[in-house]
Amino acid sequence: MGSEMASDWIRIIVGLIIVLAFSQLNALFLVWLERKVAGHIQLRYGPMEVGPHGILQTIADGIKLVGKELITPLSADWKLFVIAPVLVFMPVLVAFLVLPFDENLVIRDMNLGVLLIFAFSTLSVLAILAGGWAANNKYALLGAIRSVAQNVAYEIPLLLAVLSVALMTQSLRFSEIVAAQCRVWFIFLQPVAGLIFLICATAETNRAPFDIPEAESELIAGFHTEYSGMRFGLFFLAEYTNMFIVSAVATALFFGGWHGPFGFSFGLPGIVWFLLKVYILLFVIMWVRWTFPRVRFDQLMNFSWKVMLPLSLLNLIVTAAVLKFI
Amino acid sequence: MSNRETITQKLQAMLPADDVCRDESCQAGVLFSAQVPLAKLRDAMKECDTAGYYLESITALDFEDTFELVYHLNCYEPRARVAVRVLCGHDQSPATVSDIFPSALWQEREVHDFFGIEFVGSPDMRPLLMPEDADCYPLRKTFGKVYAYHKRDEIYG
Amino acid sequence: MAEQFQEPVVEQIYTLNLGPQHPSTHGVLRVLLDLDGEFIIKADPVIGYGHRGHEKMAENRTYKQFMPNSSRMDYLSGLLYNHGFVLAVERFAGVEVPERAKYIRVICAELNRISSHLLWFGTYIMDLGGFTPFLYCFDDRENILDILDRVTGSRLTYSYCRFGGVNRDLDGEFISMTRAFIERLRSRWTDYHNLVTKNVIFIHRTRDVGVITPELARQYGVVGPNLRACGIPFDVRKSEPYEVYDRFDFVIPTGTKGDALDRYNVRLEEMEQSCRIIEQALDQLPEGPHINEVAPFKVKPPRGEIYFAFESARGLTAYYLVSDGSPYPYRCHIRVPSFGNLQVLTEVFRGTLVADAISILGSIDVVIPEIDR
Amino acid sequence: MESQRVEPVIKFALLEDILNLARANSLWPMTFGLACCAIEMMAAGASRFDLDRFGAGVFRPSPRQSDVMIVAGTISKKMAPAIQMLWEQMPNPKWCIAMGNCAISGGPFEYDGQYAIVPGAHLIVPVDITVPGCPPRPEGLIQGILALEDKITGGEHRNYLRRFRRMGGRG
Repeated sequence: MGSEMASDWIRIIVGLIIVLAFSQLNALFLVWLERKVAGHIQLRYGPMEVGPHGILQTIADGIKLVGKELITPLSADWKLFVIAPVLVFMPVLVAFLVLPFDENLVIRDMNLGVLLIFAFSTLSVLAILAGGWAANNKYALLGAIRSVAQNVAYEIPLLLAVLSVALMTQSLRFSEIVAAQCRVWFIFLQPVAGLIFLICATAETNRAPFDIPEAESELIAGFHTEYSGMRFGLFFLAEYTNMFIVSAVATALFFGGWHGPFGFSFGLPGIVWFLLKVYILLFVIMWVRWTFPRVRFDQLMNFSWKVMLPLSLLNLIVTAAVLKFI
Repeated sequence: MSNRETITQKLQAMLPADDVCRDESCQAGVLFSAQVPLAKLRDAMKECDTAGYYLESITALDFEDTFELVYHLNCYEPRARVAVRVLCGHDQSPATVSDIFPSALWQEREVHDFFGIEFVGSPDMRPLLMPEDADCYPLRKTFGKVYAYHKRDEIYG
Repeated sequence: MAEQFQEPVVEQIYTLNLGPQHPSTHGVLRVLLDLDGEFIIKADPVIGYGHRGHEKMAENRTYKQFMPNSSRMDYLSGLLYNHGFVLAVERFAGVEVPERAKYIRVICAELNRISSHLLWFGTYIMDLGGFTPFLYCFDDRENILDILDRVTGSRLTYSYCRFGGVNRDLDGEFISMTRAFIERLRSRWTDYHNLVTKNVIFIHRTRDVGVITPELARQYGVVGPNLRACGIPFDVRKSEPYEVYDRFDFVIPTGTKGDALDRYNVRLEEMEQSCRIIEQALDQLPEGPHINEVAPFKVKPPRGEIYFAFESARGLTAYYLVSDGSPYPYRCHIRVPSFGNLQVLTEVFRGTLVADAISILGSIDVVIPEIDR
Repeated sequence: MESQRVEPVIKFALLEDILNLARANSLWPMTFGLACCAIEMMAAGASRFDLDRFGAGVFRPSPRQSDVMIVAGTISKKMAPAIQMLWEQMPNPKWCIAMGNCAISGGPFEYDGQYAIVPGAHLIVPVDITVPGCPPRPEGLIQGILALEDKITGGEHRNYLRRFRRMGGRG
């Protein structure tokens, strides 16, 4: 029993180190990818000069941010102000613990894995509120208020959409949910839930067209207006890591995880399929961002409470009824 | 009857005949200009307001003997611009028209910025274009480098 | 949104200082907003951060020396201002202009109007949060700048017109480039409409937002596309035709409600009308000299005054010149369209949301250094 | 302002070099325009000129997150305190580019008896690079930014990361 505990801990610690390295590098890569995608959508190249096709650009950005002065405004609540960027990154790391990259490539396959991810990802809104409040800046405060309202509004349809999937598999364990999709992906069985999940996930990660908490043309930079240097960098990295996580969860829940389409793997290992699908989803999120204008705050709320919530409830009821009677 | 005819008649009824000069060809850009005494400024502007005109610009001219305020009004008809001109001595204060035309508020503030003319009854006379602590009236001919400072008759006489 | 707005309790108000450095105040506008939550109770624009003293400068230099200033007031439609100033002085001093020069001026001015509207289109969508159309518009705009660059030698602040003509004659290359550009711009409308005009989010952000009624427009002296969006077809090019505008066939686009969507549609349609004017002008372009060689080197208008109005990209603009017979203007006042267009916002902002305020401010299309002069 | 920079007692040469290399190649300008030049600054960031190629295309609206302030336009006396405040809000290390004649010396608006403008950004903030022109073309601004990069790394030959060579040839 004791040795099992120990091996478990070692597994978690090694996993965390790998996750730290992976999530950072991946976030840097995503920032670069975003700038390239944006560039090519916008009839230009994006970063070109630093490294081949600018691949070293975000590394230079990162080193620069580390070297910048960290400013704490005089009127800020400095304890909260300092801790908020750390707080926003922590739940992101925990979420990596249960992500099923491949059949056996998961750090800790818990039977409540899905719940764990959503429980922790909700924490990041606390960090945003803390940061926006502590900065003692009016734009930051407005951004924080918007962020909380938005997150609360979209959490509920998001969870309801996930619940319909959980109903179908009778499990909250990622490995079982993915295993159930070896023939048919759940996006085909649960298209409404899938769509709701994707929209809500975009809103949860504060991406355009739902990027009202940091709406550049309205609130300067929203909740991180007063943050400089690496503290800002942490918010930035957390945003991209969050994007990766929601895409990974969407892949696991709706797009068959490590399975190839309709059970054909074409000889590729599961992790390749998984990452491929995650990156396609990420690309779609970026594509949406660079295409649409931003919605207004009250329209966003109306959309959530008046459209998404009833729709997801209806979907849940129909799912339950179908499962019960068929 | 079109707005431009209405306003001509009204102003002609209000003022002596030679104070309203009409120019059908609009060579100087205005259909007619009315020389209004300072006391009758608000009456003339009220007539313009009821005739459907809008206030285009307020500006002042600095002459050696007097200021002259020029109000340009226009309506949405071809060649209908009216200039209402008011002579205002260097120590006189005209009445505000910002309650008749809301757009006059900023333009009066601008004139106040540049010439130091106080408008009596204006709700807001803070500096508009100049900094809050400005202490000069730059468009007066006594400020800075100027080429000429005339009496009014030397130009319009 | 206005019907949800209620008068708030005084203690709950807090003041937000928007600007002068803010991404969507288009330069250096500062607006003091009294907010109740996200609702705006009172807006107090503070201007003057770009005040450069153009009117005082005019009294210090000759008419010709003042010419470069004219295009630096409204730098987005610099050529139109330059054109207007030259026209005012020409009419004042009685300088003859050859026919060809008139057409050249109209072509270049309308090209400049399109470039100004294109930039507005891009920045407006950027204010609403869409970044990509902004770059598409800049790409199209670069083509206009290439064309104007060829004859004027400048990308932004043109001093192309001269008293009695224009600085350089057009060549065949210019004409073919212009025709090709119009062709290209028309093919781009589909892209813009698909990307922006038909976008549901865009329509929801603009419809019934920032309504200016005709009466409000009259009270505040709103002009230009903002006025035409209320349904009043008032355009100086039609009502007091200057240059050769009376020889062209074009319509004045109007809206019905006067909301942001109408203003958007009016400007888009205006670009199309400008294209039509350019095409007709190119067809009618007469041969002859491009400048009146016998125009006096030093312009000395007679004693008196002139008030010359013309249509810039933002609406009715006027130069008010008073001359004492010397080569130096006695007084030069510039009536700028954005002045009234911005002032009306104190009324329109009341009871809207912060996000709407940005949308309205963008749709009004103000250029701050033009207001500040 | 130059005199305020004190030489550090201990020099971490290599670390300092790496940091400078990163800083030079990731200059984030502030979204901040004053007049005509701001339009050319936008054009420099847009499709044809694309400042993002050099890593300088991330226009940050908040001064806390930007590295370089491009003073683009005429500085009026009313605006000068605001510019000073923005400069003080930016975290170190920071740089300033005076873009256009107005920001360099008052340009066409400086004359005997001018009452409204501050003739030159150097009177209120320390300027590193000046880009002349009225307004400068976007190419001019790009040249200015490249010159600033080379100033940070201590010469173009030391800017190992950037492949483009301002003085000609590719590295």
